[in-house]
Amino acid sequence: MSTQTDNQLIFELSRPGRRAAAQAPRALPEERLSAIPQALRRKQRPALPEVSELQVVRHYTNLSTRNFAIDKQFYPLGSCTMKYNPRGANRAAMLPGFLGRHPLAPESHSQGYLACLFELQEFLKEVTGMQGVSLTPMAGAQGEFAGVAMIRAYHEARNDDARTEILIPEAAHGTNPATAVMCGYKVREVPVNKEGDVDLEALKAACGPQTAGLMMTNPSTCGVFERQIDGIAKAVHEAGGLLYYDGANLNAILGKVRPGDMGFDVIHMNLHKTFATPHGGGGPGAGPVGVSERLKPFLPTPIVGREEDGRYRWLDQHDLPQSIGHLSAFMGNAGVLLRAYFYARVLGREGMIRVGEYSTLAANYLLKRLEAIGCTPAYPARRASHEFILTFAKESKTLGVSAMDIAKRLLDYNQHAPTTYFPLLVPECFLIEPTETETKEALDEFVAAMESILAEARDNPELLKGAPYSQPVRRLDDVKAARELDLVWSNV
Amino acid sequence: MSTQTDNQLIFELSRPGRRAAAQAPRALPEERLSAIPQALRRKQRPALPEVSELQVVRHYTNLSTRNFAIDKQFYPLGSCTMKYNPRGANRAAMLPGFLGRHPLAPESHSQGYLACLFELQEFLKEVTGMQGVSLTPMAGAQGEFAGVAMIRAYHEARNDDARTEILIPEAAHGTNPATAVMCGYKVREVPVNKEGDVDLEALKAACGPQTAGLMMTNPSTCGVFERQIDGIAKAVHEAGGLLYYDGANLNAILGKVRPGDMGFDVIHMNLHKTFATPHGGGGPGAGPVGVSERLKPFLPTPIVGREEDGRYRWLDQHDLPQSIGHLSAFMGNAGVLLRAYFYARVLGREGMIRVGEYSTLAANYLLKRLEAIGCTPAYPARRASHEFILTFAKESKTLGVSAMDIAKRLLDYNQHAPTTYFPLLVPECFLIEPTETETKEALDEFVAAMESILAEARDNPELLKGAPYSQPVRRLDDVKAARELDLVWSNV
Amino acid sequence: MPFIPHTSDDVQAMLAAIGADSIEDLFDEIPAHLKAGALAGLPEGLSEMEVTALMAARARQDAGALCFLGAGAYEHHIPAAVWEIATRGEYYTAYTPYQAEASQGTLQTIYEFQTLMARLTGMDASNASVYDGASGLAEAVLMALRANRKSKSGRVLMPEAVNPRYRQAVAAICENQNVELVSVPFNTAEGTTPVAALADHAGEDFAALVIAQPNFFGALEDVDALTDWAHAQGMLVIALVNPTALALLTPPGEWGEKGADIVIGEAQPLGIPLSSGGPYCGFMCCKQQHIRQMPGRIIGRTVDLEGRPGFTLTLQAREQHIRRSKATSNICTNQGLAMTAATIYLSLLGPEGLEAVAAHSHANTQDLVARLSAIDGVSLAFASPTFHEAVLRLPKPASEVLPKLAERGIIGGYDLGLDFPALADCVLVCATETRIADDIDLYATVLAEVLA
Amino acid sequence: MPFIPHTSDDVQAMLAAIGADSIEDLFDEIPAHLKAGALAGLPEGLSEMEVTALMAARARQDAGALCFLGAGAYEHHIPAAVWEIATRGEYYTAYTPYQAEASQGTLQTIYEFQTLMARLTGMDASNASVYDGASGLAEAVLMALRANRKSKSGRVLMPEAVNPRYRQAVAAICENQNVELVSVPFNTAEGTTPVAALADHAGEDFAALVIAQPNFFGALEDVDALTDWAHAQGMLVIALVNPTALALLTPPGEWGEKGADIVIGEAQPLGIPLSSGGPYCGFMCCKQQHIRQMPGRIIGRTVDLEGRPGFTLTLQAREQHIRRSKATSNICTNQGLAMTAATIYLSLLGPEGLEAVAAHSHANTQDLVARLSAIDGVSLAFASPTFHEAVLRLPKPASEVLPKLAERGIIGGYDLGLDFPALADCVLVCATETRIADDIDLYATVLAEVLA
Ligand SMILES: Cc1ncc(COP(=O)(O)O)c(C=O)c1O
Ligand SMILES: Cc1ncc(COP(=O)(O)O)c(C=O)c1O
Repeated sequence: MSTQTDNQLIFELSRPGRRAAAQAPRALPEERLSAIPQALRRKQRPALPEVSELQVVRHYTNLSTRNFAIDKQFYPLGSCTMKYNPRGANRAAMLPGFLGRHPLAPESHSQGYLACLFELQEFLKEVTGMQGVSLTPMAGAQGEFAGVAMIRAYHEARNDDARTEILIPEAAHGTNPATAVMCGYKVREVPVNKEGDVDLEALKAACGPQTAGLMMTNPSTCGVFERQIDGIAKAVHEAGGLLYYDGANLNAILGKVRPGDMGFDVIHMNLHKTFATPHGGGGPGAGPVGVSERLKPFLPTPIVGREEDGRYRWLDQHDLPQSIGHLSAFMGNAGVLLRAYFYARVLGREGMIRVGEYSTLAANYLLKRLEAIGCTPAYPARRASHEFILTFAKESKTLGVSAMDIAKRLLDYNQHAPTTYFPLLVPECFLIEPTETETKEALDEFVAAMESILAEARDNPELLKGAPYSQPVRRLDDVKAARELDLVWSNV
Repeated sequence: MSTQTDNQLIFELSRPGRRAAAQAPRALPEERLSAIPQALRRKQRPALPEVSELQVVRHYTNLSTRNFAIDKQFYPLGSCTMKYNPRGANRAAMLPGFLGRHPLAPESHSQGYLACLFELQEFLKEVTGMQGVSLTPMAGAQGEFAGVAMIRAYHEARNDDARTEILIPEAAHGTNPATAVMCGYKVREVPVNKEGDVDLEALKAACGPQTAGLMMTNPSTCGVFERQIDGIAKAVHEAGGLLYYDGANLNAILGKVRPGDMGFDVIHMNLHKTFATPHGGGGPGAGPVGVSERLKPFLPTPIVGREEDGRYRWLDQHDLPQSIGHLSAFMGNAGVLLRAYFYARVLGREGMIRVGEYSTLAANYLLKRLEAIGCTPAYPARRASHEFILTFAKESKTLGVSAMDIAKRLLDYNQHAPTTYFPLLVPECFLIEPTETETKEALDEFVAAMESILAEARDNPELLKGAPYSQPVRRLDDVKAARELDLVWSNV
Repeated sequence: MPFIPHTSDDVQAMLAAIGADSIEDLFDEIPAHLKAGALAGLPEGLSEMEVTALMAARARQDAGALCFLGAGAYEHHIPAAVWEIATRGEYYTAYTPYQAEASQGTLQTIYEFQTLMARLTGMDASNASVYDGASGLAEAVLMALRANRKSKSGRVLMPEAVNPRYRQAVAAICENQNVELVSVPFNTAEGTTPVAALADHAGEDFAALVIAQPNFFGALEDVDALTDWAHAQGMLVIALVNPTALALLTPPGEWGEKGADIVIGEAQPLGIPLSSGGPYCGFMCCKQQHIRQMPGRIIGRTVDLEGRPGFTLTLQAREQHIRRSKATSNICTNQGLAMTAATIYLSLLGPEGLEAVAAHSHANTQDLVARLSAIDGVSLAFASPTFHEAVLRLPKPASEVLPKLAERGIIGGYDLGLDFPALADCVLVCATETRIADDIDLYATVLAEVLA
Repeated sequence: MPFIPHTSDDVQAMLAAIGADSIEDLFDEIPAHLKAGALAGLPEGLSEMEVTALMAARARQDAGALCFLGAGAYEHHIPAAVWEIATRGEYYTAYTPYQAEASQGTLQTIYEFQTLMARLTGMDASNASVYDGASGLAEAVLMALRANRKSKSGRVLMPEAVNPRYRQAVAAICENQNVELVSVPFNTAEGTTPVAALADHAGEDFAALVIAQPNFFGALEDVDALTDWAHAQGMLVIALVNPTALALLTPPGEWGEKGADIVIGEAQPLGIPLSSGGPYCGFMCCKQQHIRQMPGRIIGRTVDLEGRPGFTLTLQAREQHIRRSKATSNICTNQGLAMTAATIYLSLLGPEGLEAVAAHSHANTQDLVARLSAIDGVSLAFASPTFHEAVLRLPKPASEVLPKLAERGIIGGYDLGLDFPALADCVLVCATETRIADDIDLYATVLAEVLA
């Protein structure tokens, strides 16, 4: 009944000669372009849409409403820390003085911005227990890259060049092995035991002169705290390797345990998780790296330094000749860093500690409530960290209902689905992370939805397989998407 | 299936002790309040909601989605000019320098703002053909008030105090008679003929020494241009009355005919219609008044004047001792005026003329298309202005389907309903105003929806009576709302 | 053609459907001699970029001063969420909610606003906003005249300690209906309106007494005594209040024995920017028995065909679009978006937060007064307790001092000489929670220099 | 507790459900000696008001200069609608669209972005963004190494006229995989990379040649000749382009006989603010045959259970979350919101609008160069045609001149001596459509004074 335009593409709205005229500068006489050789000129205008301003506003406003978002729904995606993104951070980062600053503006015209960044560096050192921080990586994965590249640079600087392997627990996030390979390493997976801890004996066996380092997160992606962290650190360090901390799960321990104190040599943080900057439907993020003393010379540039007289300046290759270098054209996702700075200032010391506490409280509460209605925890003997894993292996076997079916059905209850099928080692799993910013009522509603869905799964499993029913589209055909690639619109 | 929270009231989300803590200043020790006598202190805190920041953001974000809006739908409300509200105007009016300016800031700190207002005054004079403008009225109705108060002040200044009546065509908007009464006048209605023109003979008969003035709009709320405007003006003026122009329909004639040239003595403009400022779900608007030479001394204050040296200053009671005075605490809806200024500057001379042209084109096109699918125009022999009237008297009689039923059913087609049952003199009517900013495709979609609904009306009239079906609520019980008043929430 | 989507093909097709040769033909019913010329007085159109640059330069011109003005408009912190949500297209570009089913967002928001204002003021009902506090006071006066059936005089008692700009607006709006506003002087030592000042009028016929709390001088009136006196005289009480102050002060619904009858105020302090004076948002509340005399839009909760709760315009028989010349007011468009902002603001602040804002504003003003009156020749003009404004007497006319402060980037307050010749050496100053200690220090330093 | 909603009742109820006595108990699996201390190095928390005031003061500190810097980041007019829509909660606070049915808004937006970029570049396919242009060039180099199956050398030809910051990032990212970047000098008279400069490498094994259009000096390369040469040598062509320039210049898909193979660029000029360097948005396009070597997210159009069209992540077997160590890249989070902004921007500008922006930028730069090189001792350094940047030779080292301009509020350009010792007296200047005649006049006046 709703009209055709609903999900038309912007290209379908186009009509030759239509324009959003207020946005276009006046056309110039062709002779003002005479300096550009005709041979280099485009023959035909690109087929961008020709639409009015109202059409654009209406199209993208309506499109946006076809999204779930933290601002609208509970969004308990495990490992993603979908907490409230303060609107105040957005306003502060969008101040004209910040938005208009050219990245290469002279330091004389950058002291305000540099002051924020310098302080953010200091705050991150303090909460992680590391000795140096560079804010430049543009997402978690680039932070990982920077971290592993520093490990490599460290070994190379010591001419310790037999180290060709990075150890990674099998539960790790996909970016970990992908990063190791991008840094020229081979990946060796380390098994995880039934309780979600690393198999320490296997790890010890894997360590050796070929070991460049170990990448892990703690609490791990199993949603539990790795209790043998001391033993792990010892094993790796004794083999001459370094310890990398994937900070995606930092939210769980913020203010409670510091990676630096656990023996990690290098860490990246996902500010778009722990520091509440928005995900924007896929990005941008920011993945600052922190390092122990011995890795400081290798930090990626630029970094903000403070002079004796209190003035701030960029530290670059001149100051850090051993740096792994520049990872972007300028210095990373400044606007994200400013949002994180805002958040850090509002939280302050006490607030940071509360993040770890209340995110852990919420996860353990939700776990217990879900267990009580019949869900199966993957690690029933363990405390949850800020997230936890359920497995629907039983439901899958007995009812033919998969974790994906349950996930899709949750959308009909106006609940975003948790992360599904990750980590890979737990079959038919949900990784659930409620965060500290959701009310108890929101958690209870999720439990109620799950309870209702489990009943549906018993009474009418077909219902779940057809889900969702309430969204703009029913379940999508991923196989067709990959087989019959349709990646750009063609009018024909 | 969707969760309970969907339309809970903000009060229902409240829990004792919950806070959006980042928004509250630190609590002060009670002694800092000791200067306030205890007897004047509130005994109990007001029962405002106690909710978290995320809850507020989520609640009002979700609530907002339960609205139709120009940014999402075609919204052809007659007499309301629901055209595109440029986003650039919002950004310009929200510039920190404008937002932060105190209304009583000294002129030395107000030259930027005053320059915009002065120019807006000049622009409005030019497009209306009037000799003086005051921007201060805060909506159309307050502009009407100012206009009629000036008429009164004019007669009083001439000691012409037998004039006790305002003439108003029966098709007029409700604010016209209400305003006349607020200004201490009696209202005398003037009939409108079958072609939508004022009954000139009746008007002449009604004119006399008791006539203070006539309020009308042209094109009228019948959606047609009043062809006898010269005769009307002559009749009223000869009786010693003044002519008031309700500028709600200015969009139709912008750049084509000027009220000043038609003989009007005073006019208000709805900037929230003709000048594209947003309606905000009911306001704010701005209703500047323009006057002919003889009413200039009576304009409401303040007005912006320009000194010889180019500096701007406020003109107030000192400068205009005969002014009808101040209509608000400061000078009206500044932020709306700045948006209108933005719009006027973007449009410029040519753009203003195009508004009248293309809004008229759209209305006449839509009228013809609707006529072709079987709709009944109220004034089939007439050109449409920027709007036109359909009557469903026939459908009502033969099918038992009312204009309201059709209106509600349109919502299911994702089309906002036109204005219904106004003007009162046309039975079962729609007043339809498409505006110049909607595409031909949007108009065609509306026609398609109407065609489909007319078919439904014939085949299944009950369907229409139950409409809408696609909205957050079905049709609401207005009678119960008025009988069992529930105007504020009580938790008990 | 900015904002107009029609291509020349569209225009041809549309004209063909109409059966017209040109757009000009569509204006053929207009007498030729009335056609407008070229609008030569208007400039050429500009692009969004050009107009934005022009307006940005002008906005910058006016920015940057440190402001201690209140006098009816107050700079409070506005949470970023307020306007980021209020300017969502769904709120920003919707019309008045005439089609209730397609406007539940706006309607529920208004219902929540009505509830918030009723709770803050201690009254039974609220409308959906009037234009601003000043014009709203005029509406309140007219409402009182309708509601007080016993009074025939058309007279209302209006203390001089009520904001003079409000008094002017009330006069401009009400005098057309022959309403008489009778002044009540203030006590020049206290800056308040004691019951004694009303004694002369005992036994006379007035429809209502206006009580401002705090009054224009920031001073706190003895509202209980004033209310009881008015009620004893058969007058209604119109309370004019600052909504922030209500977090600390007795709500009008609890004034005296029976409480105020009508409450009016300016919601600007609740999340609405100074913005040169508007759009602001008048709020208006009343006792249940007067609800049918209330002007403006009112939203009611009802049910739909399936019995689900929903919201709709109600009591429309008071409004101009139904009752025309018999309406309670001509108001149609109101201040919807500003009302939305106030609703979000109050939800974010909550009872404790609003109290903290009020307390900081009070305390900062106390500090400001202490710092400034420590300067030679500067003193507090009135003895009464105040909320977040106060009157300081200077050793020179305010009209000499304030421009010198302005030159040095400080907007030092309101020159009371503009309205009260006897107070020509007085300024009304204000410090909300946004004027922190450093700001106050700076003002004190500069004022001392300017007066030296 | 900012952002945490739990009341003490909530906490008690939650602990009871868990069966724990205190929140601290929940951390009982953590070895005691690892517990953190008080975080003494962090400041106390502040309110939104306080942090906003602090950051606003800092932002003001950096504002106000007139900037003629380009060098990879360009100030264009950004229509207000772009960010008012992009920051709607639905776009701003959604995650990566892993649940396709609940993310059609983001997914369709990406599909439209992919189409826009493919059309602008003349290529077959696009991804959903990479971090920025520089890191994206590194990804393009790695992609070319995978895609060019015939080449075994791990070597890529990298002209010196490519933005030195891009070259640095490519080196930092690629050298871990032993990629060798072989420099190609530029012609010092022309500021371009002629085919002649490549002649030495004819017959050698390179996986790809990078061609920047315009190059870092703003100069226009002979892209057809370069492309054909590279293809003749069995190399792939990586085009590094400015998206605004593509409104005027031959799209990479049409370079030479066969067109470029991979296109990379920085989408920042398309509606993304300067914002100190980020978030920006790398865009990446390729020919159909290389699509499976593309890094990053890609959206495909498909159908749902009922046959309705819809959008979903596709070709995920290239990505880390599926393929882990065998993925084409480790990229996960990308620049989604900036991509959304670019999509809205291109829709608003349309083909004519983007062309006009490009034309004005070119023309203003021409004017700027003419005005500045009329000053004694100032001259154009290179003879080649340029797009919207150009190199001026000064009579003094740029490192002396630029700070003096900055003192007078003009950020005069990029000091090429930082990267090219031979160009220490050269500045790279830029004027987009936002630098109007008055701005250019002011620069010329001030530069003349500074050099006098
Ligand atoms: C455990 C873990 N590591 C690393 C990453 C990668 O971070 P990003 O997506 O910011 O590149 C993620 C994000 O999903 C993650 O969950
Ligand atoms: C014809 C006419 N006159 C007057 C008005 C009143 O304008 P406002 O709502 O701005 O007070 C309107 C608005 O609906 C109208 O349509």
